[in-house]
Amino acid sequence: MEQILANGIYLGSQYAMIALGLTLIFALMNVLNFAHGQMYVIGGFVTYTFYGQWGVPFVLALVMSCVTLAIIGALIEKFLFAPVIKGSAREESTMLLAAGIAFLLDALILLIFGEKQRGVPKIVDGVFNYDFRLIMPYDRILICVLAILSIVAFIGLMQYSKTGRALRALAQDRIAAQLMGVNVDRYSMIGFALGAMLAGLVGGLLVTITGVNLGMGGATSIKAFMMVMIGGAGVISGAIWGGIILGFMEAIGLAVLSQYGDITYLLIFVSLMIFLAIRPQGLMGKPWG
Amino acid sequence: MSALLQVKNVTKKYGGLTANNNISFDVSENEILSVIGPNGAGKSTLFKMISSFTPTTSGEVLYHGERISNLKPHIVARKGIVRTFQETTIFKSMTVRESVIVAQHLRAKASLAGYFWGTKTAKEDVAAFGIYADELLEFLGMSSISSELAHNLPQGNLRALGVAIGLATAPKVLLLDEPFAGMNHDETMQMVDLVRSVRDERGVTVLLVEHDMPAVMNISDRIVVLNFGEKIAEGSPSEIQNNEKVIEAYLGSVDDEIGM
Amino acid sequence: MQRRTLIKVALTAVTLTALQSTTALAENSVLKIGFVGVTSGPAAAWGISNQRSMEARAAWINETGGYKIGDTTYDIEIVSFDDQKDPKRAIAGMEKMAQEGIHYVVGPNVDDGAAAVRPVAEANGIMYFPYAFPKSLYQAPASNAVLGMVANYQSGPSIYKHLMENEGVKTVAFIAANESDPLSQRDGGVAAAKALGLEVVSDTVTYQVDTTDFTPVLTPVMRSRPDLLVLSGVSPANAPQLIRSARELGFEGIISTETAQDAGVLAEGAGDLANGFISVGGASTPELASPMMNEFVQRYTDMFGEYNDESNTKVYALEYILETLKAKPSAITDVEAFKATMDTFEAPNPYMKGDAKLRYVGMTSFGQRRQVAVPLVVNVYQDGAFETLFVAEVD
Amino acid sequence: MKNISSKQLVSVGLLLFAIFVAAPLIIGATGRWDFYFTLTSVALLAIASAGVWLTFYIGRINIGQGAFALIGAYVSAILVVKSGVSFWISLPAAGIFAAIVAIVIGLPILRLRGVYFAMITLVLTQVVTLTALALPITNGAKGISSIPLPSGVSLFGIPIIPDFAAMESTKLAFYYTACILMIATYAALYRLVNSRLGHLCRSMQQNEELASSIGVNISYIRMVIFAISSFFGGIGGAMFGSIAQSVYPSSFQVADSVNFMLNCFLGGLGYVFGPMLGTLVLYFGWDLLFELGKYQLLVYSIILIAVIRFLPNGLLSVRIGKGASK
Repeated sequence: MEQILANGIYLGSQYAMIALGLTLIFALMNVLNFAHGQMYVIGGFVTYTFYGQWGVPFVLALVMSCVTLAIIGALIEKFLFAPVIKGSAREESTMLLAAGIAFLLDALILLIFGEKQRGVPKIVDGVFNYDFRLIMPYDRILICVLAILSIVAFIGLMQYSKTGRALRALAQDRIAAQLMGVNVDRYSMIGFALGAMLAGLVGGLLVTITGVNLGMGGATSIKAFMMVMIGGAGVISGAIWGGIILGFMEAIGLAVLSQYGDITYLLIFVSLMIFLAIRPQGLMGKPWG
Repeated sequence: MSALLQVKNVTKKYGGLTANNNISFDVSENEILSVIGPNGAGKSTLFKMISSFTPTTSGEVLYHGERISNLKPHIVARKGIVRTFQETTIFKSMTVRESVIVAQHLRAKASLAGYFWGTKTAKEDVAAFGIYADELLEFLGMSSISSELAHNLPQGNLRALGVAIGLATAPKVLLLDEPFAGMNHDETMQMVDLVRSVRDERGVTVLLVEHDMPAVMNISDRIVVLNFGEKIAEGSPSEIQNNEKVIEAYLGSVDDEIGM
Repeated sequence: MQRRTLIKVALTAVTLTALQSTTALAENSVLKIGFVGVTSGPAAAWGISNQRSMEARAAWINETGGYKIGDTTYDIEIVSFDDQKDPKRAIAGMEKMAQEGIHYVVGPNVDDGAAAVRPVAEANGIMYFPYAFPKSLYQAPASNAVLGMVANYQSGPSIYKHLMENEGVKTVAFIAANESDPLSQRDGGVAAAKALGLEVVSDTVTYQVDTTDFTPVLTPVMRSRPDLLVLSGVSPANAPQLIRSARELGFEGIISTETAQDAGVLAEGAGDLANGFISVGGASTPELASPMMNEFVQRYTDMFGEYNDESNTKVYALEYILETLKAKPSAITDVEAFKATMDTFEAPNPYMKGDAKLRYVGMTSFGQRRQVAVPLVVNVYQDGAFETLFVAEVD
Repeated sequence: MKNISSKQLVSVGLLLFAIFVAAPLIIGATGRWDFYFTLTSVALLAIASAGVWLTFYIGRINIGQGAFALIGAYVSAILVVKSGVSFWISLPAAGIFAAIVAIVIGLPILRLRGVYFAMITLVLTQVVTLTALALPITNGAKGISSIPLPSGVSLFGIPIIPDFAAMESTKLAFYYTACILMIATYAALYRLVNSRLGHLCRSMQQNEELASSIGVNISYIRMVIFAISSFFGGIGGAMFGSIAQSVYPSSFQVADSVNFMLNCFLGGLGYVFGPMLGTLVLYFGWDLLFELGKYQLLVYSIILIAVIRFLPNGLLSVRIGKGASK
């Protein structure tokens, strides 16, 4: 029981971080960013290169991941999403663009970082073991704490900073924000960069535990979609709840249903569909057409 | 005149909030009845309940004595009670004529499969739709814009398009949602004439929800006034104009609009 | 639009001709060998190690003057097709190989792809060397597929037996990804373990292929406290994570798998925790590798920057094709001649010390010789490198 | 109903000519026999994409067509292998079964809109894959292999044992079958879109509330459309299973579902033949870039992005130039 709880918190905190970036981008621009998982993977590889290969301190490597992804995000928004959104008759066209970018990033990852699974040395050694009832390696505990701190910092940023207020205004109503004097183009770019940066940050954090390989991208995106659906699209608190709920569903499902093997995910998926059929806008979301 | 449409003790609650409380009134055949009230009086909610776009919490709406509340909107439409929307609710990328043709859905005799295979009935339907559309557009004075795309139309025409779409279903009762909102005096007068001719020449009973007092006074046979979700008055325009409660409800904020 | 299309078409055409002209410089005749496998996406590691070992070997042959088959000396050209792990693409890839006039193809890497290309390969007279284990591919009436490695139902029993005899293993648990290949391999492994008299304490736990955190997955398995934990058909990406999670959960038994792994990946992903991990490899451990294998590793590393230990196994398919063609030159265009040669073919194994032989096996498993005799080298990981645990033969 | 203009007649004629005369002639002249399979794939994927396009037509982004293709492939395979039914009967059965599943699943999920519908259909593909892995009738992880070729093939006089002359006509037989199915699909789609049902779909795509106010039973029409869409998916999947002579849980994956969607976007959502063109360009494009080796995906994705960047409304938007004003 303690173990399930701990696994749930640990999974939930990292999932919530992944979902945050996705939902932020969605809230700002109505873009379902298929490339989110690839951005996460790039974050992992950048941290791997700096920390694992070149021996740069871990924190610095994390910062490099964030910076790299923020730049990538900003460039993608400015030169691809912004013009496509302007020129397109339907906003769904951005889905095609996002998928194209996902392919592109996949190709780049393969060419630059290679096909192998990569890992970095543990940042902290040792395992916390409470009578075999609760086992949690220290590095996981550290990452979990860091993830929660990042989430808190992000919420703080959104709540109290000028940028955060502008972003929230933008998310709520683009036109109204524009009338209020928010530079919509600039803040769209900042928001996209921020969302991409979150993906990079969580990628960098998790590379210390799970390692990284180029195949993680697509799967991560799909998981993030699920969390966003559970919580409600485009709502920050929804992303956090979605992450936590999915984390706990996995932790509980894998523990309780292990003897049935293959069906944990099937059940998660099916219950998700039932849940959405009853509550189409997710937990926190507003009905959206 | 017998009551065509009866609103009986209709109540709507959203959580703890009561939007409409125990409202009752009748609409007679071939009459124009307006529901008015200040902002937040519960007009829109009532309107949605009559057209079954939202369920009632309690009470019911009857048409020819048959309950029409808490059904699916399309079923209510099939019974002949059709609502219009405010101007943003249109078929954006259809032309005016296409919109009116689509809206004749209820007049179709052939099945959907019949249209697919192009049966004789379907072909007759298609021809009939076209003729009716042209006739209707001429009646509404919209022939000149029949091939314009809806999202290119100016606001006044959009309202008329809304009425055209509603009329294309050949309704018995037409529910109009704030048909005069945002219009200038001339446009309002045109609309008033239009609504009247709909009733006079097509025999359609009209129930409208409106803000614009002068227009309502001008057009209505009878008026129902709501305030804070309650019915506070019902009667002919002149009765309403002199009703103490109504004057009180509207006092200050919209004095000048009523013209008192 | 038309201008844009034109530009696009022109650009593509230019790139294509540029590429083709570079390959057309060779003086020798060219022998094309195909590769259809996955070189992008999540499973890219499988196909890429495959493709690169072929390319490294081909470059080596071409550099040293080509490969003599009969009276002709050939330069070897590897034609690769990325099937994206999609069986539909794999068919297209096989069609492409037929189009190029290729009769010998390495791959595909997974069960569904291998099954899907069968009709095309048989219709076009292509021998293909998949890394997929379903027996129906190799048993009559199928006759064009040659298993390119040791199947888990062959290696598993030897490993289990070895561990029973030497380590006193009595109970075993299996864990597999929820995907065709690993699940099939798990079922094969479970059957083999039971046949040997091992007690299978857990064989139902599976994980999604995209799992990144295995602690919750492994927790119930660990509760059954097996002596041996078998990672059925584990992908190189997942292996270190599984090992790490199992060890962190306090697992002290033996962990093994029947697929090939890469020492570098294990070192990075699990570090010392991977010590004692048993897997199946080719012949590059110092005890076994011939000078030729060492040179191959060197050339591969020079060419691609980094070696992949999975290539130890995967270098063989190309060698088998070439050696068999050398033994029967007419088989270059006639796969029936190839098939006929397979029954008697024998050549020295250049990658192993001693007198190991290249020959076709599979009579026991498939009833016909449709498997390359790769030495069944069972490795154990220790401090960043593999050590040979034991070597066995498949018949 | 508009009459078919002479221009349209010419286009249709050209298309038929291209498929049945020009393509075989070109392939014969250049000797690129492998293009038959590529074109067969395009035709079959275009059928499934047509279904996705149809759900777009009622304003739903469908990223779940892979699920129905997989269902179709399995139904056909199971009928042929386990019950010995002729493939030509199993083909419509596969479509109908997929449609029935669509109705059952559609009841709850078709109420969802926008990204919610998109994401839940994305999950749907995984649900079907996982179900196929778990069920005994689908043979679980081992899949169904060695599916006999369609019995009708014997009409063309094809033995199963490889034979040069014979194998070429297997390709041809599949090519023609796939093309005929594709043409039937698009003819039906065109007819549907231009019939009353299509008009109702358009009205729903633009405004569901207004559509229901004029008496359109929107939930019924959604269901009908989703069923038809999935029928196409099932047909496409079943044909593929028959060509590969095997079906695995991974025969159609999330990536396929995404590709179906991309085909529609790329061709243009406003044009009935958009998905056909989109499929051709995307699938053929990948094949043409085969020579680029490891740069294949890179170049492919760059071209894809460039197309969207400069033609955000799809390839066909250039020809007609509609939708550029908004």
